[in-house]
Amino acid sequence: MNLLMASIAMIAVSGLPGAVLDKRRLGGQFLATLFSAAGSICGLYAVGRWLAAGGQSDLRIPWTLVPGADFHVGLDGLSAAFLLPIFLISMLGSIYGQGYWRQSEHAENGRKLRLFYGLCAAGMASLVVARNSVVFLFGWEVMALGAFMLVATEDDQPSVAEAGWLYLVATHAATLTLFGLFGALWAICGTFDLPADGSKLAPAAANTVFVLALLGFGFKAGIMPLHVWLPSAHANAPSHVSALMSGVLIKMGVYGFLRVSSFLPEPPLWWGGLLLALGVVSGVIGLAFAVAQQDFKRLLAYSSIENIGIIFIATGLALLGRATHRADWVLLGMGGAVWHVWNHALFKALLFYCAGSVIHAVETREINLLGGLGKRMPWTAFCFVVGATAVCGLPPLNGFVSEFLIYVGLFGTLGIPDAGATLPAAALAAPGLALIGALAVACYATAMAGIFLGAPRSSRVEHAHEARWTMLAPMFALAGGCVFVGLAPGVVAPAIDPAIAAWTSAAPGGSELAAALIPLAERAPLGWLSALGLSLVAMLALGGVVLAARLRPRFVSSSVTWGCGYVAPTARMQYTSTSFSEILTGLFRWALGPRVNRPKIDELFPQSASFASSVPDSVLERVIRPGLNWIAERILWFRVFQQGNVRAYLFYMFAALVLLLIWPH
Amino acid sequence: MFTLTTLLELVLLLNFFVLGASRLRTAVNLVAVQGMLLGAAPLWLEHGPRVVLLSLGTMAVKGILIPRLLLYAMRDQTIGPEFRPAGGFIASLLLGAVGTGASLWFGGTLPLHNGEHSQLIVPASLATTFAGFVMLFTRVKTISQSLGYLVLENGVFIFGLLLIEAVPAMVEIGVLLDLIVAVFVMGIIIQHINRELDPLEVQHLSSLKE
Amino acid sequence: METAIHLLTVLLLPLVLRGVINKTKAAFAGRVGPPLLQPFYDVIRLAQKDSVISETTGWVFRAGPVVGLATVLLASLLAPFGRESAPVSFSGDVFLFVYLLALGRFFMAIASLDTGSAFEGMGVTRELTFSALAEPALFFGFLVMASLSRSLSLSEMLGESFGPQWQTSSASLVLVLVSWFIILLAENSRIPFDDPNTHLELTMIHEVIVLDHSGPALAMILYGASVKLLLFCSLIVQMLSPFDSGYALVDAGVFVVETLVLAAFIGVIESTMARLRMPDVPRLLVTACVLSAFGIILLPH
Amino acid sequence: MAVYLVVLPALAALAALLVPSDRWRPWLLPLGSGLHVACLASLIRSGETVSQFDGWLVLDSTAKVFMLAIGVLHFLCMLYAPGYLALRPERPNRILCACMLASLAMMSLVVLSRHLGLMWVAVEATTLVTAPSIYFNHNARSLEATWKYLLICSVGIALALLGSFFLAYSALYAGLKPTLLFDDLMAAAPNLSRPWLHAAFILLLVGYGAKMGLSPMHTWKPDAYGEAPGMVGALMAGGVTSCVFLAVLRIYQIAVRGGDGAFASRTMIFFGLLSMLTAAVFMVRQRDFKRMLAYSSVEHMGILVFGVGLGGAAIYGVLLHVINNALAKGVLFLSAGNIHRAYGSKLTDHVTGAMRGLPLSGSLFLFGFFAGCGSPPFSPFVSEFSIIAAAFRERHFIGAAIFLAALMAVFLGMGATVLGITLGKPSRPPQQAAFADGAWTGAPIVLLMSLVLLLGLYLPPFLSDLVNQAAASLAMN
Repeated sequence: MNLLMASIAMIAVSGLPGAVLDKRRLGGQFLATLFSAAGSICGLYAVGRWLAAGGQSDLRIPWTLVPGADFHVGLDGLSAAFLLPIFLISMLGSIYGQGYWRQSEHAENGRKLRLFYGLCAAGMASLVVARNSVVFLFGWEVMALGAFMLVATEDDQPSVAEAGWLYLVATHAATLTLFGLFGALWAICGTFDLPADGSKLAPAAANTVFVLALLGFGFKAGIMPLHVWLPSAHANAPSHVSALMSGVLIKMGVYGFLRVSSFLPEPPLWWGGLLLALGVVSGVIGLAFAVAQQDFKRLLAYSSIENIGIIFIATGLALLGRATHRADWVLLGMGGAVWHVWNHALFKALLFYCAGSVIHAVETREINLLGGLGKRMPWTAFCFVVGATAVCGLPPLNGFVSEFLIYVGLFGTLGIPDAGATLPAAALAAPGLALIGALAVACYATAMAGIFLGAPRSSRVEHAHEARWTMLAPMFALAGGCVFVGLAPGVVAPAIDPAIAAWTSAAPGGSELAAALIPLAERAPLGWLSALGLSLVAMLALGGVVLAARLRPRFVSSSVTWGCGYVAPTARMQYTSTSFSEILTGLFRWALGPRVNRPKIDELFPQSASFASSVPDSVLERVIRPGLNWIAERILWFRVFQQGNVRAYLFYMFAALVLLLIWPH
Repeated sequence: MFTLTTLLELVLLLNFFVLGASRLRTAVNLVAVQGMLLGAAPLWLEHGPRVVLLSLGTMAVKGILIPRLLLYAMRDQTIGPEFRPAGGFIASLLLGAVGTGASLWFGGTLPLHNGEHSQLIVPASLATTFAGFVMLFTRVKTISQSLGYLVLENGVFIFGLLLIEAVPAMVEIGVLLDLIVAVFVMGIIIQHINRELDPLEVQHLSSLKE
Repeated sequence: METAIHLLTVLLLPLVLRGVINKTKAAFAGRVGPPLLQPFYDVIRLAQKDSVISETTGWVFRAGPVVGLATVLLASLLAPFGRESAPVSFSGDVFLFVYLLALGRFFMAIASLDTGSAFEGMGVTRELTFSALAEPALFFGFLVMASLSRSLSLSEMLGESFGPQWQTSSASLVLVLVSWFIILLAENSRIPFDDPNTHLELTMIHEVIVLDHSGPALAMILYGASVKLLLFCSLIVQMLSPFDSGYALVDAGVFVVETLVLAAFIGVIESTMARLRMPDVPRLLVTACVLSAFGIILLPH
Repeated sequence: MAVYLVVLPALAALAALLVPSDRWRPWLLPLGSGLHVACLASLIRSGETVSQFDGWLVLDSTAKVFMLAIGVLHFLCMLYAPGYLALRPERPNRILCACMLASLAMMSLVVLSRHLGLMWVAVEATTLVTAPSIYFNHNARSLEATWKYLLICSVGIALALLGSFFLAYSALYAGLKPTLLFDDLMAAAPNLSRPWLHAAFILLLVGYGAKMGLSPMHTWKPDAYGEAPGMVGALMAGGVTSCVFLAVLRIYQIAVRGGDGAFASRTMIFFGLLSMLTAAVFMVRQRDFKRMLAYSSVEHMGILVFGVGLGGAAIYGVLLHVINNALAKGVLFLSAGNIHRAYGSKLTDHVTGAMRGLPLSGSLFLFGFFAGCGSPPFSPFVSEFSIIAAAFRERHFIGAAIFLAALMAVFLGMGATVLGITLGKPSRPPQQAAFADGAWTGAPIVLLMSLVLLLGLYLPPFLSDLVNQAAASLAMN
């Protein structure tokens, strides 16, 4: 446990040496990565040793700050499960930052970025091991402020400053909700301990705590109605920061929700149902938005919302399992949720790194200006294909494994393996998940094509070059991780069982449910999955060899693409991201509300015209921004009370005095 | 014959005169007279060298020093001699009357010690305080507002009479000292206002607003 | 022995099915039509030809057909033919089956987009959107099948004869059957959704995806598409056949005959209907979803 | 011994008046303030309660907490003063220096005095002493601000005097010897006459509330803090308002002991929430960042009064918040002063990109804003969180909900202005190189900010014992 805290401290300090050194030389940059990598490796070793051998998992230091709350950190299954992605992604991100955000190219904000990168990662790690709400809030806010400074790195561009402000408002709303949540918990349970004693919570109090937790942590996780800050923050942040935020930071919202929901007693059915509904809505609508985006980092951000939706579906299933005392559902639900957290951390970080190397090459995020990058950046294209296949949950890779568990769990609600209590309504989430999977295929196929395949749509692509090795190394590591988890799920499963056990046993009376939990590897046929995955890879290799033999230069003649005989195809004739998404945007018009400004041609010989269409975030642009402006307009009326007239000011005092005097006490 | 009650009645009367005064200079003099009267009031309540000294001091300050200060501050002012309250005379007078009535009623509700002092002290102090407030609400110019503050201060002083023997001298002096310095600073500021700001703006002094 | 029959069926039956469909359509049109084994000759001819590859394409274009074929073959190992269980069956293989087809579709899509022509873009957008609407219907059907058979393995789900189920929950089975038949027509680009042998780019969905492939790659695609057709037909045939003779060879023969009858029925449908307008296709697919969704509600508890 | 706390600064003020040269006089400020803090430190280390002039001046644990907050803030502001005044050679600073030190003396007197009359005199003196320092800029706007500050506060304090007399009379009426000594009043409280005590509490609350800047008597604050130099604003927002809050706290103690606790706590909670909501309302689209800081001060006074109204566990949070608020306001006002001088304007549409134009002051302003909004690593979080937790414990759920909603609304209003100023490209390079971040104008703010961060992470034992003792002594209901 002490090694873990030392590693967290090392990560926190990783940015400091750089901040001191001269901003021209690269010394600071290497030191920062060195510290961050060393801290992460120690952290990973400590968590690995704890998972394997158990050992001291509690550290309590007297702390006089808030009476009744001392510095109490601990390690249990749930914390360990969430620590692994934090350490892994922050280390890889720091290495990626070497090449992507070189100090010489970004002199004025490079040091600031590394300083807050270390602090943000350390904040996440400390909030995951926190065992009382004060330490949790410390970690939470250090992470939130650190992430804000990271998002606002290039704040000289107005869109970045706007994104930073939007993020800050959302995160502070989450923090204040958590103030209310932990204040209420302290008032009811009497102590600040985080896995609080749930037995003291009456059903009404448990419901309020659940709603507060869902709101507070939902803001950070980015579940659908509370997701407004996520797309602009991820799009405008530097890519390795977006990877850290999308891969791990929004998972802190999931961790917080899991931690609080673990000790709530007797969860009623509607909790699970609400989560399932929110998950499906976030998934489907999130992807509908993703398909319609023209900025590929916003596309990846909306896809993160979709994956958070999947995680909430799994959590909802687990909560239903606890409500009906079905250990099987809890096992599959929580197993699917934690596993998908890991998988999403792996492939989403990989996709954001690919996006980063593309931006590094062409300095734009517009898909409609790219195309044909596959030939100039072959390795990035390969990694993007691996990432895209994984994120859609397609078989040989890791995305499929966690969605497989969630499917088996959802079908289980029909009483498939054993005829216990059945909840057919919950099973309806399975087709929702299928729709999410298929939409993901549509979204990522068009994104992949728009960026890497076909002919270059603009001159930006000409001077594109492959990314530096410091950027490619983390990408290959993550791609390898996706393939390994996909092909050998049996190896990974044992690391998740302690998380499930920790989540179930924290509830009052949850221990007998926890006893009924069987290891994940026995419940799900992971052996078969790896066998079939390997055979698929073998068949692909065989087919590839056969086709390669038949495609040797002797048998191949190259020509222009066969556009049904059209001899002079130009790159502009290719489908752009808007045209790819035209049918789907039409189907989801009610949710997306696309804005299309078609040229109005009214004279006989029309002059030059232009067509532009965009899909702004409907919750933000149609509900929140106009709502807040409306309120602000009303509030401005109150300024009439401060118009500079001293006599009026004195009258307010007199009125207050008289009112108080005649107030019937 | 000339008991404390009649003195307080005189003070109440003066309140109305000050509210109704149309010329600034008369208003200042009236307040000076009121100050003199109040300065003398303690003599009725208690005897002894301390009290005499105290009342002489009060009369000197309230009756002479402060009015001189205000008149000095006013001397090169360009504002016209006549000064109309914002709501017009009748309105401020009516307000004054209503205020006196209300304070009489409110004074009644507060249980009075069956003291030997006149029953009129509490209502008189509340009425004068209220009159001070009315002047502060209705008058526009800085000089008249400081006058309003003075009348308010007199109201508080009247109530102080009840506690002549309770409140030690040192605090009494402190109160007087603060009053002097307050008016002194107000006078300086009024002079600066007249010098710095043009007359029009002086009327409203409302450039600082949201 | 059963696996041998199974592999043999997967090797030969698909192209025969395609021949039967073309033969039926020709018969309806009063033509003699191409010989029954024409698809075999096409595949063999294409396998020997040289290929013409556009220079705008990369390795993705070449990998597309391979992935397409490999995934479909692997999926065929999971689907039960006749009364025997499939060579590979474990609890939950139904999800692997569906997602393998999705993997194939994904790679075929990005392969065709690699050519960078507007026609492929048109085809891919339609293909991916419509299959996205088809997947939920498939899953609603599987929900019904799973709750009836109390298992998540395709073999147990569709393996036993459906005699008793038809008595107890015939309503939901009929609904699932109809919705799966619509999905079959959509996924394999049969007439109401897409005309397999049209050459007017504006109307094509599946055909335009394979527009730029040639030579052995095209052969792989053709054979892969036929196996996919067989898989979907087997889903429906397994539900319909109440007959269980107990002998492997006899059951396999019955299965082959039933599939050919279904192929003929598809040919009939294609001859009697015209292609739907493009906006109507999503509506039909959504009705398929609703049909199979009602299948669940009518399930006897 | 305790009286030195008052005498030392007063002497320094006189000395400041006598020193002729404008260049050397500012150095008297840190000297005087330093002596004051040194004397305070020795008093705190000695530990026990110091009482002089037979109970009129008492330095108990509560007084030590308030003295600590005011003393530290004043010393660091005075460290800032020479650097600032050096940049303003065109303004004679004789009156300003004298007023600064005199205000420290008067504030100490308010904190020490146990006699409500003496306390009243001291509070009136602080008003009169700070008025000229607001007028330091000598332009029309600061003149108007000073006039309004003086008028409203004087009227308020006159009401407070009437309230004190009511309190004394309530003792007289109850047959006791009329007294204004706090300890005697506390002893006699249960049998003071109820109506007089009730009226006295209201008058004193409205009177001192005006001086403290509670809504609706807060109207002078935006004008005064908006026009005063940053240093003066910091002293008023952190020092003067805190010591007047101690006066309100004393009166609240008497009212609760006197049996009027229910009404008193409900009024305090009402005034607290009203102030926070007023601050939130007036911060929406505020174009002047100094006026915005004034409304932030109104909000934090609301938090203090809300906490006192709750009582119980909230008292610990309130006492800690006095210190945290003083430090946080110091950071905000001083860095705002730097930005205002560098950009030559207070309006958000002229000032952008302060973090790039003025790296030190800009980032300190931004992190001061985070601290002010109660973000954890900084000290105001600790006090605000204990107040919220206490609100839940005292079952004031609606109050807690309004509290959180007001905090969010304030964050929205204030954040838009602060981020508008700090982020983005610098709108105009700082006027002269001289006004860029200097050592003397930067170091005090960095010290203040590090204190805010330190107290947010770790409370030194002596301070936590002090606050706990004070909370125990104040614990009423």
